[in-house]
Parts: sequence; C-alpha cells; structure tokens
Amino acid sequence: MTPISLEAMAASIPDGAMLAMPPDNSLPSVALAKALIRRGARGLRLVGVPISGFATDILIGAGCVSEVNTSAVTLGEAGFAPRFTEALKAGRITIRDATCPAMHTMLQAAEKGVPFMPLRGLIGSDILANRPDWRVVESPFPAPDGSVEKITLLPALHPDVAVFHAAMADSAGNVWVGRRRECATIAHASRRCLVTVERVVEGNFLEDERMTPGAINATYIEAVAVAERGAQPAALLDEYGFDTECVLAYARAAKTAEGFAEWCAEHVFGGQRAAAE
Amino acid sequence: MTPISLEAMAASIPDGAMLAMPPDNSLPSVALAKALIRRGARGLRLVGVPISGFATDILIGAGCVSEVNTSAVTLGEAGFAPRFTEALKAGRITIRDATCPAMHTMLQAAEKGVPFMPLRGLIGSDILANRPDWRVVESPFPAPDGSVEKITLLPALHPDVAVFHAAMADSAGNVWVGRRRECATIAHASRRCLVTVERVVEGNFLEDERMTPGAINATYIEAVAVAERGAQPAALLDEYGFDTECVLAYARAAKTAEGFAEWCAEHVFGGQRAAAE
Amino acid sequence: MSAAAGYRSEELLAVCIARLIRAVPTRHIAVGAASPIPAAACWLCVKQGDPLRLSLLHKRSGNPFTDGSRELFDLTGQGRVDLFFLGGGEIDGQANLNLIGTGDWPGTGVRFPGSFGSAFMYYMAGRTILFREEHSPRVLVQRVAHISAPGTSEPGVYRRGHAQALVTGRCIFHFHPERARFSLASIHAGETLESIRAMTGFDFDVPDGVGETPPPSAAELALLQGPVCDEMLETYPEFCRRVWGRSRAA
Amino acid sequence: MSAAAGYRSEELLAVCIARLIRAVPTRHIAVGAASPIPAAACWLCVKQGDPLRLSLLHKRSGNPFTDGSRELFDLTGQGRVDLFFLGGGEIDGQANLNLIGTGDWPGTGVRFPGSFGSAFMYYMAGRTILFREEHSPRVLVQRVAHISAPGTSEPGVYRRGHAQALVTGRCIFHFHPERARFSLASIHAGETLESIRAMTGFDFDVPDGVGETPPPSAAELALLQGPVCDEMLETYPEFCRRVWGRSRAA
Repeated sequence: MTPISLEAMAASIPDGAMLAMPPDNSLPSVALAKALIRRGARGLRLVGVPISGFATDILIGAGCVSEVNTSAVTLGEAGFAPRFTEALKAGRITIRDATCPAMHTMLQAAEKGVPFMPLRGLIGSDILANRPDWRVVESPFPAPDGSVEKITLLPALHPDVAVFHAAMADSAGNVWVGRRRECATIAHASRRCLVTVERVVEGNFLEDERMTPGAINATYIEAVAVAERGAQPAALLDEYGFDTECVLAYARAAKTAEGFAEWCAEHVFGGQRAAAE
Repeated sequence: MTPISLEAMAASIPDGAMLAMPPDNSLPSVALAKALIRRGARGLRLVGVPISGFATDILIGAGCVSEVNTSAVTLGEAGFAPRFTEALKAGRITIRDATCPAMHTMLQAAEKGVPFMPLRGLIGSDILANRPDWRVVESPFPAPDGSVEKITLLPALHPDVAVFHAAMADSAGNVWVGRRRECATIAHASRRCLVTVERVVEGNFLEDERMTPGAINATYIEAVAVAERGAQPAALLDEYGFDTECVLAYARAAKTAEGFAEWCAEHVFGGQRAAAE
Repeated sequence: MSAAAGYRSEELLAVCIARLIRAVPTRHIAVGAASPIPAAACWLCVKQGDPLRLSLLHKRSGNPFTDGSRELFDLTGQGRVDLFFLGGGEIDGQANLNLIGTGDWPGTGVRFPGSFGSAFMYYMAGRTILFREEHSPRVLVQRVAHISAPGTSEPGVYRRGHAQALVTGRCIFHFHPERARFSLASIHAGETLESIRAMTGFDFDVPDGVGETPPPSAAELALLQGPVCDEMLETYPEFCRRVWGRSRAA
Repeated sequence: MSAAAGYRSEELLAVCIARLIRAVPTRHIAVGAASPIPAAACWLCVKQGDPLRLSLLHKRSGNPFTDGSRELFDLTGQGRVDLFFLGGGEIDGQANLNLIGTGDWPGTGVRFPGSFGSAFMYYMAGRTILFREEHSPRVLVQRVAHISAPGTSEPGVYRRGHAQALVTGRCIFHFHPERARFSLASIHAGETLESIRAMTGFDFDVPDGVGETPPPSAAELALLQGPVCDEMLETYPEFCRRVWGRSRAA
C-alpha cells in the first residue's frame, strides 16, 4: 500500500461530487477539506454523518459547496457555523434538512444494499414535509398495540466519496478508526473511500485480534494519504484533543467574508506553504 | 461487577425462552449450553446468528429445545448435526428455515427499534413460501432500471436472551468480543444478555481506545459468569482453536440416542463433577 | 439576582433539572449535543448517589458508544433510554420544537444549526426534559415557525414518550400530552406570574398554589462546584471556565 | 482413475474452478461455508498471480470481516462481490438449488443442514459457480423438491447475477439464464456423454465439439500441493490431511 499525496487525493475528487464527512467528534479529515479549498473545488454536495461541523463550514466559506444534506451544521461550543449561515441566507447553498438517525438509516440502507429502510419518529415533523424523497407508508406488521402503524421509508443514500481521517493505515491498506464505526458505515455505503491518516504502520490489522475490531478492511479503501494532525482542530481519539481556542478564533474571524478570507490565507494557504518549507 | 455462577445463569433462563446463540465460528457459550442441559431446560426456542452449530445440536439432543429459527444447523467439517436431524425427523422440534442475511436483518430491525427491514433475494425461494411472517411488497422507490421492485419485509426479531462467550469482562461489566460484532447485535436486539467469559480483568474497556472497538457496553449485559474454555470445542478468537477431533468424536457418538447419552454423561455431567472436585 | 442569592443561574437550573429527573424512576439517561446544564444535572444525580446510567454522546474518553454514532439512536429505538434532553430555537405551547429557523423554510429569517436527533428522540425516549435558558416571547412562541419535532403525535404514529417539563431561566412548566398544554410548576426567585406571562408567547395553565422554585442547597452547590465540575471539564471546558472559573490541568 | 492419471479428483476440480474464475474478469471473490475445493481454486488463482481479493468467511486468523458476520452479506448487497460459490443437496436443470431436504417441507425425507446465505447470495453476487462433487441422479434432478434459491428470477425481482457454471466430479456445465438451461462444457477423463446422461437427472444441451476436461498441469499441481495447501491448513485441516496428507504444525 503506497500512500498518495494529500493534493493528489483532493485532485481525484471531481467538482460536484457527493462527499460523506463525519463531524468534529468523529474523525473529520480537515486536512483534505483544506486541500479541496486549495484546489478550488466547486459544487460539492456534502453529507453530514449525521451532522456537519468545522470542515463543512470552511468548505462552504471557500465556495466549494452547492448542497448540504445533514441534521445540523454547528461549531459545538463555539456556536453557529458562520459561513454556513451566511451562505444559506445568500442562497448560495441548498440545505436538505434531516434528523440524525435518518442520516444513519439512509447510509445503512446503502451499506446493506437495500433500496430503503424504515425509521420511526419523523411523522408530524416539517423535516418530513420538506423531504419529497421520503415516503410514509402503513407498516404491514401490526404495531405493539395491534393497530396499523404509519412509518417512514427512507431511500438508500450512496455518496460518491467517503472522506475521513484515521489514526493509522497498515501495510495492507487497512485503516484503523477505533470506536468511530460511522466511518466504516460511510466506507461501506460510498462508491469510493479516501482516507487521510496520521501515519502508516507495518503489519496487517486484520491479523491482530486487538486491532481488527477498530479496523476497516482495505477492500473499501481506494487511497490513503498521510496528513499529520489531519483532524485538527477536531480531536483524534486519544491522540489529540479538540482545539477549542482555535475554533473560537475561527468563529470570530468567520463572522464576515473578509475575516474568513484572512483566516483561510493563514490556515489553509499559509499553512501549506509553511509545511512545504 | 460481580460474576454469577454458571449454574445460576442457567437457572435464570426460564423454560420456553427464546435464545439467540452464535454458531461455532462466533463465540458460542458451549459452557452455558451444557449448564442448561444439566438444569433440564425445556421448550427453548433457539435463534441461529445466522446459523446454528454444536451447542444447538447438544441442546436438541438433550431434549431442551422445541424450535429452531435459523439458516442452517451444521457441525461444519464434521458434517450434519445428528441430533438436530433425528429430532426433526421424529417431529420433536420445529424448524423455521431462513437464510443468513434474513437472520441478520430481523435482528438488526430489533436493534434499530423498527418494526421491519427489507431484504433483497428471497423471492422465488421456498423459504419465503414457508414464512408467513415475511411480507412481499412493492417498493415505493423505483428499481435501478426504473421499474417497480418487489421486495420482502422481515419483521424485527426480539430474542428473550442473547447468550455468548466473550474473551473478557472488565470491572465495569463491559465484555470484549473483538471482531465478532454479531454478538453486539444480539446483545442490542435481545431483552436480556447473559455472557460467559474466560476471565474478568481490572479496568474499563471503554476508557481504552484499543479495547473499546471490540467491547459491548455493560448497558446491555445483565450478568457475566466465568467459564474457562467456555466456547470449546469451538474456537475463541486467537486464544484457542476449533477442536476438530472433539467434534468428529461427538458426531460419531451422537449418531444414536444411546451414543449421545453416553457422550453427555461424560462431557456434560461428568465434566462438571470433575471440575467441582 | 442569582449572585446575590449565593448561587449562579446555571446552578439553579441544574438543580431544577436534577429534581425533575429524580421525580420519576430513571435508570438510563442519554445526553446529546444539548447544553452543558442538563449534563451537570445528570452528574449531580449520580453524585447524590442515584443508581443512574449516563450515556454522554460528546464524552471523549470513555465514550459509551462502541457501535458508532448511530448507537445512541439504536439504543433509544430499543426503548433503553428513559430520559433525553432537548431544547429549541423556538418552543411553542403544544411543546413543538423548532431547531430549523424562522422565516420561510429552511430558515430564511434566523437559521438555527438544525434538528439534530430531535425528530426521533422526542418520540422514542421514555420522556424528555425540555431546557432553554432564554425565556422570552421570541423563544417561547404561540406557534413555532417550523416543527423539527412535534410535542404530540396523531394515532397510528409510534410514540413512546413526551415532554415531562420545560425548564427555563425564569420558571418550570410541566407538560400534559393528553391536552397538549403546559402548566406552570414553579417560578424562579425574582420572577412573578405576571412577569412570566409577559415573557411567554404561549398560553399555559396555572394551577393553584404555584410557588417559588426552591434554591439549590449548600450540599447541591458543593457537589456542582466540586465533583460535578470534575466530570465535565473534558467535555465542556468553556462552560466550566465561565461558570466555575476552572480549567483542566494541562 | 485420477490416481492413475497422476492427480487427485479434488485437484482436478480445483483446477476446473480456477479456470472458470479466470475466464471472467474478477476482482473480488467471497468464499462462504462451501466445500474446501472452491477455496483451493481461489488460492490457486492468487498463487498464479491474479490480482484477486479473497474474502474467506471461515478464515480464523486474519478473517477479513470486521463488522461481524453480516458484513459478507452487506458487502454482497453493495455489489462488491464478483463471484460466490454454492452447492446443493439437489440441483436441477434450471439451476434451482435445494439445501433444505427431500420429502415434504422442511425435509421429512433427507434433511440437509439448511440454506445458509444462498437465498440472497445467488441473486446478489456478480456470478456464482455451482460446485457439487457427487454427480448422480439423486443430486442432479429434474426438479428440486424444495427451492432454497432459484436459478432465475421473474421481472421485478432485483437480481445481479446467476450461475456461471456447475462443476461436478464428472463434468462441467455452463448455465444460460436467458433460457434457464445448462449446456455441457467439458467431460472429465473416464466419462462419456452417455455416462454423463445416465448420471444426470435433468436435460441439458450438448453443443458441438464438447471435449475432455484438460487435466491439471504440473505447475498447477505443484502450487496446489505447496502454497495453496499452506494457506488452507488452518481453515480446512481435515481436507488437507485427507487430500494432501498434511497437518498443521502444533
């Protein structure tokens, strides 16, 4: 397994691609999001797994995004996602609102190779009223009280590319995400899977009973790129924590387009130049 | 977390209970199956996850079982399961035949708290013709070729008790099953979960990023009992292998009711007395 | 006001929520992306000795979920979550929640972050405590602009639970799903029925004998400032710094 | 016969299957609870240098599945499995498989172990090679007593693949889903068209020029007896002992 460069990975994602990306508590590849900004990606359709965070906001701010299919866009303790909010108001992006288990359900339907899966809840929510792709049916199985149950069927969602940041890849191209199994779900559900990692280690996780439960088989992984601290400012398992100060500073800067542009110049473009020196 | 005794665990499973048990390659608690034979359990309804193996055959042989809901009953390389075959012919047990992903699907529907999940395949199989609890519907979503797709909905299956043998429990009552995640599925899908383990270790798997991906949270676990080599003759991850000689000897002995009774006297009742000395 | 009373507003609200938790037998609480105050309330119950299991979605080390982020929803679908917390950019008198925004869909006025798991959890948890510190006519409205999650459901829709109560910075309401209305339960110090009415955009019932919300006890405050804060430092560093002036050791 | 020919029957069959694998571009093969002969065929292709990915359900160390035993079926549902193997207690001329039994449902005559994943994998894998060593009128029947998995499907049923071929101890048949019939492809040494007809319970087509199945080459035999057996010792110890007289080091 030979890693490719981060920039080559970003170049392999075409404009308009549908990208599944986990949020800040779940191994986002902020490194790849920044590389997509540097390559000037356009028209990306982002899928929140099940919500969206920092990486989504910077991609929106940089004009890379046309649509977000998610349950929320948030910077957590740092508050609302400023570039998302601004772009939505300005009509530059479309949001398809969902609720967390609906995102999981649509991705699991794709993982299982079924055209749809049911989910309770939803009925009576305006989320449902605004999702013409979801269908309310009468369950052919009686409800626990014997009555006829109305339930919503959600179609399988097949992203073009799953993107996340794993702790490690091994010599066989397997990657290790620990308990963050939603990364496995999107790897299974998506047509392609691109993974940035902190490091590549010798050996094969599948041969090690301690490592294999947190591993995703190379079967699903198209390419790996090394990006040290590639989830930052989000956390990576027990390796590094969430950088609250960094996100608070971003939230302040990104209140305006100018502030965002300055932040980007330093943290997206400047950072790369510094790293290349 | 204080382990209970194997015999107390067997005593807590009432006659007639529906038990989900993984097969020989997936951490069966043969120790608890033997304890159920010793306690003289009756009318158990066994669920194969997704097939059934050695533990199922000995429970059937000992007259503990009224029904098996499974995709196959087999001793693997040792051939047909002799007590299953004999009991089925004699009309002492009922089998509800399924196919492997159907078992997984019914259990996952219970895990997800939905009344049903769809599965492709099945249509045209006599398995479906003999499952009045499964329903063929027209999918409200068009097939890939745009036509109307017929698909089968399978109802959620909620076993009364999930039973398996884990490598370890920790001080907090979490158990570790490594890559055998079907054990997590039945723990989630079942009303109760009883686990035998090789050993109890200090600490908390959930605090250890390396252990937590293979752990099942104590939330789902009602009780743990220590049973060394409790999966034998089946394998336990990298700790011990499948005992082919033992299963071949069993298969030969259990061809007749007398042979089975002798095998039981030695390996189910005798083994206990020897261990108690 | 609160400072003069010897406790902070956040502490009173955590204690209010803890009392609501203890009012109903509760084995298992899940805490999602909610405000840190409900998390503090749960830890307070634990530190008071209740045999509660807490599943904290945003806990980093020792996170209880080993089956990915869907496990919280699966767990709740299974009926294993007795209590969940929700808030809302708008909450109306029928306990409908709006986490979407104001103006036309999808929030052309003010856009909120989104609905998170509300459109499932509100139906499937055993009960829900609604929490919103800001108590004003812009938050507590007659009718939400958009329903992320409805307060009640029509027959034929599987629903396991409803709102138990709504805790705000000014008072506590109880919710009555059978008539889809709130009733005033207690009024925090410094407020009156009239001030509550003025700041609430929806109608609510007022039973006889509504009194003042009891303040936190010294024991409750000591627990909050000590062992509860200890548990929260990793997940809610900003909150702990702001409310209790404490930071995590490096 | 085979012994006289310098190879074992199992070796010929593994080589036959390997050639069928290589006849179609194949990236990924899953091997379930099938006989060890298909597993040997897959390993033979790998050792011959094909860039094949093998997912072996019953491999203990290095088992490819990290999402539990459902992963094989999910993987196949996703369309990532190009080839699977199935057998059957009975196989009929329309490629219907019976893994249930004979007599009335559920097998009051001879009861087989059960259908395993056949009622899904046969539809959802890119293609299936059917394998059954016993070639007799009791196995290859005009019409199976019960259908575990049908050879073809009606319109409106999602189906990705069908049987590519049926390999037996006497011959190789190709399957033609558009007419739901087998055609004879080659005859193993020692058999004739007449002997095949006599031992086959179903009708099949006989194209012009059906010849003898080519025997394993010396290179194929060397690979089977050496590196292929090495890979199989852990999962199929009985088979390796019986066919190649080899046991695993303790």
